[in-house]
Amino acid sequence: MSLSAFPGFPGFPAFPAHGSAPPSDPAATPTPAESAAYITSLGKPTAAEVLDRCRARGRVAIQPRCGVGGHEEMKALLATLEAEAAPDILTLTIDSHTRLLRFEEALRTLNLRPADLNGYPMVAHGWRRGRELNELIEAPLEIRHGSPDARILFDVSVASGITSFEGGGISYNLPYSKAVPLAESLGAWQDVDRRCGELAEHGVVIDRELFGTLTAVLVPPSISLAISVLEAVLAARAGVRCISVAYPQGGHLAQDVAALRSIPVLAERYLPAGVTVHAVLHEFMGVFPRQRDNAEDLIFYGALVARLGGASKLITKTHQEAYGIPDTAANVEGLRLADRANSPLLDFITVDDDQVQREMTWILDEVADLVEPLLERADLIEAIIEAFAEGRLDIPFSASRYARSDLIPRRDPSGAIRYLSTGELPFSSAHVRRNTELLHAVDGPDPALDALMRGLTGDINHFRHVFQEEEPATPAPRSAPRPVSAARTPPTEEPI
Amino acid sequence: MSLSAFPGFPGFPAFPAHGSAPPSDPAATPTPAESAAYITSLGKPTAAEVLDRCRARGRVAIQPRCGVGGHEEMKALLATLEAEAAPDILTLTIDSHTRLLRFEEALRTLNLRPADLNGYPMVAHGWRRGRELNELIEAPLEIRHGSPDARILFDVSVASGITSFEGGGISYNLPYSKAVPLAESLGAWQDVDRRCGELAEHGVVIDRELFGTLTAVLVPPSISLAISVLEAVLAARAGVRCISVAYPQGGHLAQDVAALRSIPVLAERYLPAGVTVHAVLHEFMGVFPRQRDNAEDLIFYGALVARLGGASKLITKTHQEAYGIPDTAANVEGLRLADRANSPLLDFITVDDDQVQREMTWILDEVADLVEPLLERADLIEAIIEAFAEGRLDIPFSASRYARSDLIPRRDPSGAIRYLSTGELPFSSAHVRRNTELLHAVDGPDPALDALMRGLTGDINHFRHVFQEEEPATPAPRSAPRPVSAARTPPTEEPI
Amino acid sequence: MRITSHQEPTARTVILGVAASDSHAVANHLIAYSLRGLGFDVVNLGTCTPVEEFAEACVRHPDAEAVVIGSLNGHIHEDLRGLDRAKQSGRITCPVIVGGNLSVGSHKGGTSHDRLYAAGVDHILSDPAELPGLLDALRAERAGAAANRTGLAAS
Amino acid sequence: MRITSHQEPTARTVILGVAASDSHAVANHLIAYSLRGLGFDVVNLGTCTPVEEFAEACVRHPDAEAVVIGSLNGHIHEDLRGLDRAKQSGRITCPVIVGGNLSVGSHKGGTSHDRLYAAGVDHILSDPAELPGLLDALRAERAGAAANRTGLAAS
Ligand code: B12
Ligand code: B12
Repeated sequence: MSLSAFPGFPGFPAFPAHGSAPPSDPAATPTPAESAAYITSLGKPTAAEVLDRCRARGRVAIQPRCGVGGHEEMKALLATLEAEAAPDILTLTIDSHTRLLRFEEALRTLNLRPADLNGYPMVAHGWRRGRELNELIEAPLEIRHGSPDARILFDVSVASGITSFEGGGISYNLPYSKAVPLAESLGAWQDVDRRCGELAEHGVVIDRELFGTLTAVLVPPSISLAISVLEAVLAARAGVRCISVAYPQGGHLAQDVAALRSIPVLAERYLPAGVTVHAVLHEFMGVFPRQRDNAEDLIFYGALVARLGGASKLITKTHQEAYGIPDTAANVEGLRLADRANSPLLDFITVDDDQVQREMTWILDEVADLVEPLLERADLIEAIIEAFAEGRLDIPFSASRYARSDLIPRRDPSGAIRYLSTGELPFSSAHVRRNTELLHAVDGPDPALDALMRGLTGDINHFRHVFQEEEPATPAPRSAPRPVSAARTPPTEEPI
Repeated sequence: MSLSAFPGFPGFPAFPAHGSAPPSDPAATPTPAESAAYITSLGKPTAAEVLDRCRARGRVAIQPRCGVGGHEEMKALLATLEAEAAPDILTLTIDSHTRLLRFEEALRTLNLRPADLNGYPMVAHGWRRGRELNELIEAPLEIRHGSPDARILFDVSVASGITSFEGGGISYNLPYSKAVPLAESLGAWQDVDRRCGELAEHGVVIDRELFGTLTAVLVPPSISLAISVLEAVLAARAGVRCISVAYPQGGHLAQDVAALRSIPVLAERYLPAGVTVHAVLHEFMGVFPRQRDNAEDLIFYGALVARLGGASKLITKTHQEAYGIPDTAANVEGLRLADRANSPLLDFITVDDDQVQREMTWILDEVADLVEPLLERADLIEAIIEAFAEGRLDIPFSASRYARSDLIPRRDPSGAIRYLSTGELPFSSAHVRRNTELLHAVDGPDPALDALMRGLTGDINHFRHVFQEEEPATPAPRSAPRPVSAARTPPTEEPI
Repeated sequence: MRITSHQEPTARTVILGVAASDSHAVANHLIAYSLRGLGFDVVNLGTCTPVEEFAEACVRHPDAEAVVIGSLNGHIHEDLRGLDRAKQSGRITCPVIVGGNLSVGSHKGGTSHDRLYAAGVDHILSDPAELPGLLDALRAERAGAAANRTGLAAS
Repeated sequence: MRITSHQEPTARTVILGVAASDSHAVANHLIAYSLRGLGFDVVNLGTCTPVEEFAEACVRHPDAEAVVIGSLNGHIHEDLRGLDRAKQSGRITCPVIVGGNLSVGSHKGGTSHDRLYAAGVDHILSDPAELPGLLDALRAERAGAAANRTGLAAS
């Protein structure tokens, strides 16, 4: 398919998107200079400014995930979230066709059944509609997606006046696609980062958030942070001036707080001075409890972890997380609940600083082992590609062929995420030994593969166990799913 | 007016209550034995059982305030609260006509404009409707009211199968009426307590909750607890077997936690062995913040205080507290938010135990000074009446002539409630000196009366200040009140 | 014509109280204090004061400039039943001012104020800080009316 | 007539993958592991697998007992476009089983399943634990059908 088939792109042939066709002549996407001028003219704060302001006030900025297919629906969603929960930053979550450059599929679904899209197909809608969204609300917007190659999406976003853009050449490749070589995604993201540098020269600082969440399930903190450090170094070298390092809540208080508090230390250590770095927490990104009360307990807890870890921003979840993309009411409720952790009445809540300090030392040492050999290399991109190929960098549960997933994470008895197997990761023997010792109590040494899988599954379902939710999936809220099991299996007719 | 004019009372002449008249022949209220048999037959747990169960599980039971005039509306309210927030115990809050035996006014308003009632007029509706409410829901019910003389209400409640009843001869007199002599209210409540004893003999333990909240505004913990101790001793002597001692959150973490943790110590010290005593926290009972976020912060904080103080139960507030009786949705939200403080993920939250210990010592010593001279007396009721007359017992901001309100409370710089003036309270000079010292920083010694009133007003508005809500009252949510100021004042026509 | 003001007693009397079914005391305590601070002679009937008790106080204090009634619990309408009769019968002659929380529920703005005016209330205030201003205005008005009367009689 | 079962290869092949636009990998990793544990030869195509890729795998593995497709992101409908054609053209002949989260949104129970059946899906499961049972049932059914065919031909 050809790009020119889309609104906002040269040669757009009046493809009708849902609702009404984009209102105006679909001439070329504005140049970076034009977009920068538009952004300045808007008179609304950029995401980077909001993050600075929140950090100065000691407030964790609150941001939802939110994206629906139709344009009018997206407008209603944003307006309602702002009216009822006033998040500091708002989001356009992009559908997964668009993420994978399946623009044709995105547009077809948009035209046939927009509610079937799991996000806002930004490229299909085009930058003029993007501006409409942006002008509708007071909060700055971020694009959250998962695109190994986000160049087109980036241009549409910036043209829409959007000042925060998530992703990275590793973190938006390995969890989000199967067969995109790292060289391609890293190259594409270098382009995005360079465009951020260009915009900065025009006076607009784009907040570039790195997706340290990766595959979200049992990601050891040092893996998340090491990959963010590498992406951050690449971004800074390309001219990015504001970097948000996102870390996914793993579920262990001291470890999560330590990971968040490590972010400024790592920034100091590995990044050039002129770059602003913010720590961001993603509320628990793994298997969520199914019962509303339990999900809400976890949402509040996540927000408290962000506060205690000194995060600049929190990305919230909703009590419908286990079921599907949340409705607007659940999203509002999640935001409002999370914001309670910003309460001035909770100043008295503290963490065990010794324990946090110990976790921090471990995390920082492990990150150093992972990134320092690579940062020494002349061509960092080449070094990263090689490292993944050889397992010196790795992630668990990779969606992509380009990571080996040889590392095996497990929870220790206190719930912290450790390495059961470090694969080829270049850890000092002290780290390997410590991890082995911490996990010893879990299954004993060298568990059988079966016990390992059971154990892993238990670890994945950690919070369902904490809340003693019984294993058989409880039905979805309100409208229960109809029984599905082998409904159309024809009865087995045994010949007599 | 005559009592016989009411359903549920002998001779009821078919006075139509709102909705439809009570369905059946309005014969005499059941006897205690009949009521006890009915309660046993219901097969639902009593309030006392729920409290025991929650305490055993380490869960703070959650209970709303809720009461509306119409019977159908009350049914809908209870059913919705149970369906959407599943409180451990539910409430019938009684309207203030009924509280003051103004049964005729209650019935008239019920018939003309039931929504004008600030609670459920239980006596007007009668015990058959009470049973209907009780049978509608799974949670046990408590009657919350404010009646100096609650005997009729008690009989209707027990006949309705309701197993928890709030009040006391001091705590439901002084804050709730102007001219009822203490002898009368204490006598009437002795009757209620004796009826509880009788029911206990029939196998039904009524939870008798004492309203330590008193006038709710700047009540020093030792005053609240001393009065509860006296009421508890009277109740226990009359045969009550389950006593809930309610304490109003004052707003200072260590002081509130200390007050709650003092309750089992006081029970141990002053009550006979066979009596079960539960600590109950009322979420902040003074001037509430007006902005929803701030009100919600306070609601969650209160619930956390209950948990940290080891309370068996929490009475919740809503984000509409500053405006008026909440709508159902706000009530649900308040309950759900408070319940988050029961989260198993918050085990790590602790208080400064040294500070709590210090506050506890002070509270227990002050309570001893207040109650021990009275407990020694042969006639405790007489001793109490005398003490109030002479100011040896006192409450701030009394609604009643029968307390002197000579004591002046103030907040110390940390927000804890202290005694600026102890009036005639029989405190040891050490206590008086400590209070004086703690308050010294507030206004200096002997503030001018003007400064005192300004200071007191500031203390009353404590949480509005904490949240930096500007003084001019912000408009009510959604429907703003129309401007009222001197609307009908005829223009002043100066003669020329 | 300024003579009318000389005819008024120097201590200005105000009758204060909280409505019949209402025991909220705090605002009442504070309002009494601040009016006294301004030199008013406050007859504070306190909480739970029926119309009848206000009327009796008016009869005892014929010089009272106003009856000031607080109501917080939402029951003001039923609690002021009989106010119009007390005024018609001449037992309450001075203006009646009410303030507080004048309906049940969190969503205000219904017909509550109209109903109160219809029931015999003269002025509704939201903030006690407006009280002294209103009392002064009422006094000026009365003085004006008296002046007018005097003037008319003289002309 | 039990001869048909002898004709089946001993290693039972299953083709596994996640739908075209969907990169959720965890359940896929776990399902592959557990089927292998049960002795299946799992051809795991992994995440982001278009229908065309499933069809090619079927052509490469004509003995495959089923194509098992996971979808979590709600895009199963668009992602399976072309499945009916692949079946009609004979490139996918074995039953197609899907499971996961089969629509966008938190309120389930619409027409999603009907649409999937209409699009060429044979079986919808909610729990991966049901997979081995269904695969066995399908095998038995096939054996039965084959037996019937053989029987018919022989008679
Ligand atoms: C981890 C996770 C991610 C990770 C995935 C990392 C990776 N590469 O694997 C990341 C963060 C990258 C991610 C991304 C996205 N995710 Co996601 N994700 C989750 C999460 C939190 C857990 C999924 C998981 O791994 N569970 C563990 C495994 C073992 O269980 P499972 O996947 O739930 O599968 C169970 C059943 O579904 C079933 N099952 C699964 N597959 C199959 C197959 C067969 C044949 C059978 C019989 C059964 C079966 O068995 C499993 C065990 O019970 C869920 C929410 C949740 N459950 O709590 C959301 C969730 C699945 N994600 C969702 C979405 C929408 C996305 C995105 C599209 C982003 C967006 N728009 O919000 C992107 C995907 C981009 C893309 N191209 O697909 C939605 C799906 C919404 C819907 N259907 O309405 C969910 C439900 C979250 C939500 N509430 O919005 N996600
Ligand atoms: C403390 C309190 C109590 C204490 C009162 C102790 C006592 N004896 O004084 C206790 C716990 C006993 C209590 C009981 C009840 N209360 Co109460 N109480 C409060 C609370 C928390 C604070 C009131 C207070 O003292 N404020 C401090 C003073 C200085 O301010 P204020 O009273 O709000 O008054 C301000 C204005 O209204 C105005 N104002 C007040 N009076 C006057 C008079 C004039 C002339 C003017 C001009 C202005 C004016 O000026 C003040 C300063 O701005 C309020 C909620 C809130 N505001 O946060 C509820 C509240 C007033 N109570 C309420 C109710 C309903 C009751 C009960 C009827 C119980 C029930 N059904 O829920 C009973 C009353 C029983 C009875 N017979 O009246 C409701 C009123 C609801 C409504 N109108 O819709 C409120 C709003 C709570 C709520 N959201 O439900 N209460």
